[in-house]
Amino acid sequence: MNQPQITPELVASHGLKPDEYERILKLIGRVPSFTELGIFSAMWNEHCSYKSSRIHLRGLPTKAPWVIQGPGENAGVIDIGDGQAVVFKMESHNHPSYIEPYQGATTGVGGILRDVFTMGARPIACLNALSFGAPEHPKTRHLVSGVVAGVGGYGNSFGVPTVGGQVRFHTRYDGNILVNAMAVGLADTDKIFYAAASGVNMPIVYLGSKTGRDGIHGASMASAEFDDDSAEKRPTVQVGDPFAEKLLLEACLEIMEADCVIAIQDMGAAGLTCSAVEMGAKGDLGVDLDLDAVPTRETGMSAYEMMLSESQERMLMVLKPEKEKQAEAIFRKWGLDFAVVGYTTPSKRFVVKHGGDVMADLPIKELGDEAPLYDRPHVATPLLPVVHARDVQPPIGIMPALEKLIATPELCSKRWVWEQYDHVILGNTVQRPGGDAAVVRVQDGPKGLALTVDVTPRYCEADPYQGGMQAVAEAWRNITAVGGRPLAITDNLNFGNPERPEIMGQFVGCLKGISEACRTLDFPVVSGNVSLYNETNGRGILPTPSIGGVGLLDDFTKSATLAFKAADEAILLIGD
Amino acid sequence: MKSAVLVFPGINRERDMARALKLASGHEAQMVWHAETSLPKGTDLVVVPGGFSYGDYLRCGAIAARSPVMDAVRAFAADGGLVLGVCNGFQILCESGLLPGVLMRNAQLKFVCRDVHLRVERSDTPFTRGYNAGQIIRVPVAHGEGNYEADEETLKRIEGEGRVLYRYCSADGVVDENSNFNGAAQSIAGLVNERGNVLGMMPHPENHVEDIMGCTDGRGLFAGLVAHLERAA
Amino acid sequence: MKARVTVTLKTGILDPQGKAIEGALKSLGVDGVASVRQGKVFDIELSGSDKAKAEAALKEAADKLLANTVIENYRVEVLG
Amino acid sequence: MKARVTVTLKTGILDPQGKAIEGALKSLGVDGVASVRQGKVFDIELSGSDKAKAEAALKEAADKLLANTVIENYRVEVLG
Ligand SMILES: Nc1ncnc2c1ncn2[C@@H]1O[C@H](COP(=O)(O)OP(=O)(O)O)[C@@H](O)[C@H]1O
Repeated sequence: MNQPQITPELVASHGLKPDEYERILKLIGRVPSFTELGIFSAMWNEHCSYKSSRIHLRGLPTKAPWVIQGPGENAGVIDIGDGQAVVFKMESHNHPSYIEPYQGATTGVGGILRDVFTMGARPIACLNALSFGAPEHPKTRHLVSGVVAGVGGYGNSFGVPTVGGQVRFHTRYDGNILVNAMAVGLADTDKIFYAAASGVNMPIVYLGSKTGRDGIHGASMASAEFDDDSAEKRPTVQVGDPFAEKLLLEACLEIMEADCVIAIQDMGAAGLTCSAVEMGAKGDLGVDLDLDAVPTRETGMSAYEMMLSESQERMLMVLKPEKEKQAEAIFRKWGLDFAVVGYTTPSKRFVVKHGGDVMADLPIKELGDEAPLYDRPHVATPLLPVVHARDVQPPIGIMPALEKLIATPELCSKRWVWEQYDHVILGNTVQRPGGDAAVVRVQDGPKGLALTVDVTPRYCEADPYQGGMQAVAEAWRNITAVGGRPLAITDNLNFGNPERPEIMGQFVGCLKGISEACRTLDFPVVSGNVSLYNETNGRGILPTPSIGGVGLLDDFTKSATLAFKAADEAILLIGD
Repeated sequence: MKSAVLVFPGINRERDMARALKLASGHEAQMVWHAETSLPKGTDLVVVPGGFSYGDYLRCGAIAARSPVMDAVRAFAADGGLVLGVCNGFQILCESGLLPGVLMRNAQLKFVCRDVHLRVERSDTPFTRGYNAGQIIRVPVAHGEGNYEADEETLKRIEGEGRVLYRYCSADGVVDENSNFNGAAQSIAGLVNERGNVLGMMPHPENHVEDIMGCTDGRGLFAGLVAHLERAA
Repeated sequence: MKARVTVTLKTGILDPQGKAIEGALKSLGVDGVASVRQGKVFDIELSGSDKAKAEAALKEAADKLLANTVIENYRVEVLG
Repeated sequence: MKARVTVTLKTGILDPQGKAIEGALKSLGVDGVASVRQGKVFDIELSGSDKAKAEAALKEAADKLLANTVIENYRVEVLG
């Protein structure tokens, strides 16, 4: 096999900085192979390693008596009583959606649904938070129709109701739209599945669709800024297949029910690499992969390509050896690929073989643990002078102002969006989109879940700390307003280039505000996602930390709606 | 009422349907996998539920219509057995030749999920006896391809034989362009075969059977089927 | 062997998608478009090398599945 | 003038539709089908009689609307 020479240019094209490459040399004591370089680039990019954000995320409160699993797994898990757990997470698919809005959005929804059902939960609802450029920007219309159709196209076909979200327009998103998708699932507390492998010599199984050359470099793309010619560097676009995912869901839940699974991990960004390393490292085990066994869609795929492919609708699983036949039969019944692609080992090394050659042999724990960690310089956002209402002259009367406001794309009805989403499927949608929070019945009741996504980026830009707090508080209020008891949140932190101190300052400020609000309200963060480098030609997006909140209603029939119920009733204003 | 709910890969409203059938009849519906070659003994009603069988790739319902179980359904229908197809189920019944015509993309080319009103055209059929003729009911739709089309001659026959059971209308029963949200020929939302024992419809009565959804207008369809089968028994 | 099956709507059958595309092209200012009808193509790889056999198999495929012959016509080309 | 624009997926791009159809043809017992990829055709009627102009208009139409050039290729044929 002809492998490219490792040159500084090649290293740079993998998004690795010279000092990061030095770190690799020191860690393995030799020049990495091409495949190894690819593996490092996948593990150490912003998207997988959280190298710019990790130290700040540590400040978030993540614990409460009802939290079963906080951040660090595929999704967060909270206890809602009666042996039931809610599994949820939000994730961004911003850059891919800008390049190909329909497919970018579908694969975003697909990815977050997989995160939830990998943990043993059946998805019961989806939400989405979308930020687009100014309505009059020439690309906006195309992006909006593609993204909305994509979010709907995937969820509708997969069969989960999309019950809420946000849509906003602002010129600062002209070159960087945001597509944040949240999925919520229901599981039994004693049947939650995790990523950590256990036991030596256990079969590692590949499940789902075949591997193609999709999205190679996708994970690195998610961590790079755009410039004017990024449209030219078109990566191989990932295409979503909700039909395959629906089969994967049913097959996964069936093998979990049959008690075949030791550990399971979704193949998300940088698919096989991240999933295999994570399963081994979390279980304190090594992993031997034999790529000859990986089902591929195209011929002649190299080890490098297989390790970095982002083909969708795939999973990696460690199986109870005695259950292999049974698990395989279940997967065949659903028409999905199933292949033993490796084994766990005691060596704590990540070994990848292809065509009889060892293409990579790396220390598995260090791949994750030794990833660079940055405390990037940050400056606090200068606060604006306080403006008092009495100092402002109203430019127009109250009625014209109101009319103008409700006609804005930002505040007008979002019916045109959510009518493209099946929000009634499963027959549990007690409160449909249009209210403060959606309410979804839990199985046959009487419990219900209140679900919402909130953030006001203008506030976050004016005062990151207050803006972060406000986003959490709004999620809390929306849940409370429908009668729910707020339990926990997932966050999706969308910001510009963290290498700029002002942007890093926004990030740090918002996180402080979020932490403070969560701590005060006893509203912990159980999962989340960070999306940085949302910037084009040096102009960043508005700081947009989307907050997805989940609350519980003991009796869904007691949920409150916002419509006035009768004439002549008193209207109360509470709060200050 | 013993009902069999067909499950094709990609079908996703089978649970909603099973719940509605259980509520109406008190009996659990039997789920029947697409690869089966026969229906459970004593089946009174076959339901082809909604979803995206085979991803709705190629044409909606096309691949499912050619599944082994559909031969059994054809034989069941030929014997006079009751068959109900909803949404994707309607599409599958058309593709399998059990119903005439085809469901094309919605006129606005978008997936639409909202409550719509239907006018029940007659009440003397197993599928409508739970309603009064002319009654207006509210049920949700959720589809991208529900625009019913057939050639002139077929449409004339369907109308002449009174085979349209449900038509899109406004809240006060007006059937016109405005209430025909997906562009269907003659505002057809649901129709039966010549013999009257196979119904296909796009809207989802199974999602309006419980108070929690804010409306229970879908119940009549299921209650009518139960009543019909009880009387026949 | 490579082959292509082209499926088109029969005349007289309403084509909402084609009509919408027609409208969109007009509003994009593309000149001279009088009408648009949308169809499908299937590019099929076949094993074997018997052209006549391949054609028969494709006809079968089109009749059984690829086309809904109530509303669609099809054409089979074996490209060799 | 009549013209046809054929839009096909670029190689390497996943084609879920083709995959499902392939599976269905196999289970229907159609012999020898190794792979299927699905594409679209647009049959377009054009006013005017200038072939070169028509071709240019169709290219524009394909770029702007008929094809998603991020993942699809297209071919324009003016049939006269
Ligand atoms: N992308 C979306 N998907 C689904 N529902 C949405 C979306 N955007 C907005 N909605 C719904 O529309 C309603 C109004 O949204 P929004 O204007 O953001 O409300 P608010 O500011 O009161 O939270 C909410 O119920 C919300 O869930």
